[in-house]
Amino acid sequence: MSSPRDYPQDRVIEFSMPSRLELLVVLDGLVQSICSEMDFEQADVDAIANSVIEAASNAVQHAHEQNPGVPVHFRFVLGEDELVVEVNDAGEGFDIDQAMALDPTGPEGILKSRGRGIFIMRAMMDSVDFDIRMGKGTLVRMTKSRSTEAEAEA
Amino acid sequence: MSSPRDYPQDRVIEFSMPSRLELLVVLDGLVQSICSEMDFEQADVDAIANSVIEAASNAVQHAHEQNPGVPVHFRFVLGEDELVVEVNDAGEGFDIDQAMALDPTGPEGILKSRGRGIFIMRAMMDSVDFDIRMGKGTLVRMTKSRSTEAEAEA
Amino acid sequence: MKIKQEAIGDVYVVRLSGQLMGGPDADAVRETILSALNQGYRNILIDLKDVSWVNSTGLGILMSAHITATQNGGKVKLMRISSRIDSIFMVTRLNTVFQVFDKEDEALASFEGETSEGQKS
Amino acid sequence: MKIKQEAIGDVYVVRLSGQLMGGPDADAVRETILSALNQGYRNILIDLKDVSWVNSTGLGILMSAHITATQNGGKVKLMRISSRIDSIFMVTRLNTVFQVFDKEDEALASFEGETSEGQKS
Ligand SMILES: Nc1ncnc2c1ncn2[C@@H]1O[C@H](COP(=O)(O)OP(=O)(O)O)[C@@H](O)[C@H]1O
Ligand SMILES: Nc1ncnc2c1ncn2[C@@H]1O[C@H](COP(=O)(O)OP(=O)(O)O)[C@@H](O)[C@H]1O
Repeated sequence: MSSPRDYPQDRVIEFSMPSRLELLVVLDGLVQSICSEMDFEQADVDAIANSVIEAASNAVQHAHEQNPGVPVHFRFVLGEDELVVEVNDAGEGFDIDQAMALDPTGPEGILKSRGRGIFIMRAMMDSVDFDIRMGKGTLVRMTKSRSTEAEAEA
Repeated sequence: MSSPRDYPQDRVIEFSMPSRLELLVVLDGLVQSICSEMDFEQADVDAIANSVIEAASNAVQHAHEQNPGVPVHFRFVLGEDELVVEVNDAGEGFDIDQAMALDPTGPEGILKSRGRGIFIMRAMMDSVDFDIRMGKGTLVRMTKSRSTEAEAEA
Repeated sequence: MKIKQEAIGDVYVVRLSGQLMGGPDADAVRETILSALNQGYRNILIDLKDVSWVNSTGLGILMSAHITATQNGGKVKLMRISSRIDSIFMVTRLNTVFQVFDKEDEALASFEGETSEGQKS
Repeated sequence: MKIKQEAIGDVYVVRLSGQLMGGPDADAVRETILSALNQGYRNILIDLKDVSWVNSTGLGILMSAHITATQNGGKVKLMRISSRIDSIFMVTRLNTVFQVFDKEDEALASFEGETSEGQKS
């Protein structure tokens, strides 16, 4: 679990978008640009983009139920060797233990059509923390450091 | 001249970045993504990206003197057939008439190494308005509508 | 996302483009698969060449297609996935569920001899 | 932005990549041009193939290069600009200042017969 943090303003990019699935492609373009400016390897770029898209999909679909009037907020902290991404929604929050109870790669989980989002983030990023304030929204904070080898096989 | 406006929240993308020239490439990637999501023609995409980069360059270089601790704010309003872009800085403001006094395509202006930014925005966008609050920053509002033919030759 | 479909021999090829990420996409893919099954096709090949990325909801759509086809005696295979999609398949182990081919001719050929119980009606 | 340079016959070719947008870029390009002129080159060809975009400050850098070269009896030509850069050249009329070539061999050939007063020292 994590709590809000202060980052040096001169390294922070902020972004917000309406809760519309078709705008995830705009978010993806932004993430690609940030990662390429930071010289991440392509495998890492894919991992980061996939993970940010998962967190954003959850905010749009689960937290905001695709209500386009409610924005999803993002912060990208462009560190020397590390990217921090925060995805902030204004939903009701959820039970993270329950959400992660079923392994989506196990014999039962693999046949489900849902339940892979958080698993993907955790597999692809170096760290993923959830700050869930019940009734007040969720903050997902993910980090990926540049030196790390691609963890696609992890 | 123009004043702050309210736009429907479900069509507004917000973005802010530190005043660092090397981040203009991230901004460019975002603009490309927004324009392609909106199905602008390539000539229009170029015109919009060039113009947003000019407004942002002015904010970073003139308004904030490349102080990375001061962010530049952007709003993109994705209309049905039109994109509105607002670029907001926290600089001292400037004399727009003086800034536009010399035609950069005339015999004297063309030899200068500066003075083309605002001219480019005005040539490439459908409309460009400046809301200059002396001592409190500048808001540049630009629009481009999708139906318009590429105005590269304008 | 856009869907195009085409029968090549007894293989029903479904070509997707854009991003596969839920919303109306789910219904559209599901209906395409059902329509292929109703027409009697048992061999379904989904072409992901023009899909730049999928999210977990998109994976769910593919998984549903697999289950729907299997329940009706059919089979869904995939072809031409990007390295980005490949990485998400590895992580989620969907690479153990789907056969994935790099080339269309190999994918089409792979169905031969598998059609015994699911022949075109 | 990155700069590479190379002499091809009596043409000094300056290859830029990245974005041309001021800051330290201005000094770097200026020094490259001055160094070419000091070495006696009068024919300077700037290759923009790998420059995705320029802003007005970048145009100013090119304009300064033009002026510095002209003052020293030299000439700056450009080659391989993207359609995005071309559009900004049209709007600002810099297309009337610079000769721009699509192909390197045409650009190189264009300097022939122009070297009378600016021969390599
Ligand atoms: N930001 C969020 N707000 C509310 N609920 C969420 C959020 N993120 C995840 N959840 C809940 O956790 C569950 C598991 O999420 P996830 O692993 O991404 O898989 P999926 O989205 O496919 O269900 C979701 O079904 C949802 O109930
Ligand atoms: N956002 C701004 N804040 C302060 N001054 C500005 C801003 N935008 C433009 N200016 C002033 O207007 C002048 C002309 O701007 P422009 O046409 O973009 O050309 P250039 O940036 O090359 O000088 C600048 O030199 C600067 O003095």
